[in-house]
Amino acid sequence: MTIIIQENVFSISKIISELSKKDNVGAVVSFSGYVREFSKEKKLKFMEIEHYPGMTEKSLESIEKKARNQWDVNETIIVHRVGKLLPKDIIVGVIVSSKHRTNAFKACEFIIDFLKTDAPFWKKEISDEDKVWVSERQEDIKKKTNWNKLD
Amino acid sequence: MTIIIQENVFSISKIISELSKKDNVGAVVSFSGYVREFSKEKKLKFMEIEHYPGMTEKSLESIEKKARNQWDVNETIIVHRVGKLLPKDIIVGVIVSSKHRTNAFKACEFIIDFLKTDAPFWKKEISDEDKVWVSERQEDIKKKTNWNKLD
Amino acid sequence: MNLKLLFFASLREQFGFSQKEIALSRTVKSPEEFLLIMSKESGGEWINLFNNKKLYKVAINKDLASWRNLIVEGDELAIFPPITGG
Amino acid sequence: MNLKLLFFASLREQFGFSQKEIALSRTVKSPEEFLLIMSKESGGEWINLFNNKKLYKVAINKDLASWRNLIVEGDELAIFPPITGG
Repeated sequence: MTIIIQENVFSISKIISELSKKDNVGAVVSFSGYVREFSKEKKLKFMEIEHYPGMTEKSLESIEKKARNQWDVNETIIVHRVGKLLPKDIIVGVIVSSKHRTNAFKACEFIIDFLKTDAPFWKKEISDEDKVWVSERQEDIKKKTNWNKLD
Repeated sequence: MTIIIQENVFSISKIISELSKKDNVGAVVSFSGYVREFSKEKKLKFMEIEHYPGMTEKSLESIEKKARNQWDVNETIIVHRVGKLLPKDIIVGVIVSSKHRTNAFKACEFIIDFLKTDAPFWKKEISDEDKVWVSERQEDIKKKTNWNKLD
Repeated sequence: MNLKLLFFASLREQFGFSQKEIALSRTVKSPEEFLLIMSKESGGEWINLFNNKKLYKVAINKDLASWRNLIVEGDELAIFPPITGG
Repeated sequence: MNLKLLFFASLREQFGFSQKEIALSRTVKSPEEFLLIMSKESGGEWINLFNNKKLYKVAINKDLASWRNLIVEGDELAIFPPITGG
């Protein structure tokens, strides 16, 4: 398990290629999230991401552990950026390697779904018109609830 | 939709980064499959992948269309290698971009699951002991059946 | 009773600080009771926050908690709007 | 009746060819009937294949099909073991 919170941009590619070179890897699944240029018809100038240092790492470690308890995975890497981000910038990467693909798919989707609701990050969107804190997506809460049903 | 069958190695990274730069992309999910060093306790020397030219493309196009009918995705890229591959080499990449992450996850997993059972590729594993054509995994058939139940 | 209080995102902006050591004149047993005391003693934004606490989340010592979870001397209390990372 | 026949993987190795134009002395209606005729006329490996056809897959004109699907003059018939790509 590797958890990285940083301001700088990072390369999903390098992570995938490093994971794939380790022993006994049959599958790597990666999720990467990007800043979209439009939010509710408003053209974004930039985004600011704030987090709660310490709790972020603690919550991501606990999410990772829950994933690992359910699916047989080799390695997991979670990288999340904070600070000022521009449209099309990468925000987050979740990369999971495993022997067989289904475990990597499930663990990767589980981690990003719980990151969305339980890891303390907050996004602020700055456009020409206004600056607004992003509000939670009902869809995200529903997805988390669906995983809990499977437990 | 892009479908590529080739002998040469390819870079998942480059594809992800290209997809992420297009408009309106919030999420990219990638699956990459690799040659494992061991198969049933035998150390692999190399693998040979054979395919049915023409049918491969036709079946992948049909799988991609089915995925697109079910989930709102932006772009899909499927790359599969044929010929001689060494342990740890990349075999296949499925990369899907979308506005929201769930669609990319579902479409990517659907495509690789159906590729495994419906796209005409065959693997032969060459070790010091023998040369054997890989036999189908019951797990793969089960996964395909599970998708069909959801239809 | 001493607590460390943290605000994030919109609450940080509203209250004008991100963290503060709080010395309460009495002991409180839960984040909810903490807000009640603060709204009685300091008023203003605190009354608002107490009344709208369902719109916010609370963490005790960096774990998500509920408004009625137990808090003790020295705890780190964080209050923030719903999480929107990823 | 003329058919284009393709074999892949283990079948290609067993039969020693990957594709062949086949001119049948009579018309067949399905891949199953094709195998039956071949096993009667050519014997050997064909008998084996006919008897074990449940272990193999068939495609007609590059679409997965069943052993009883209709085939017509000029069709491309491919026979192969289960797919193991990805």
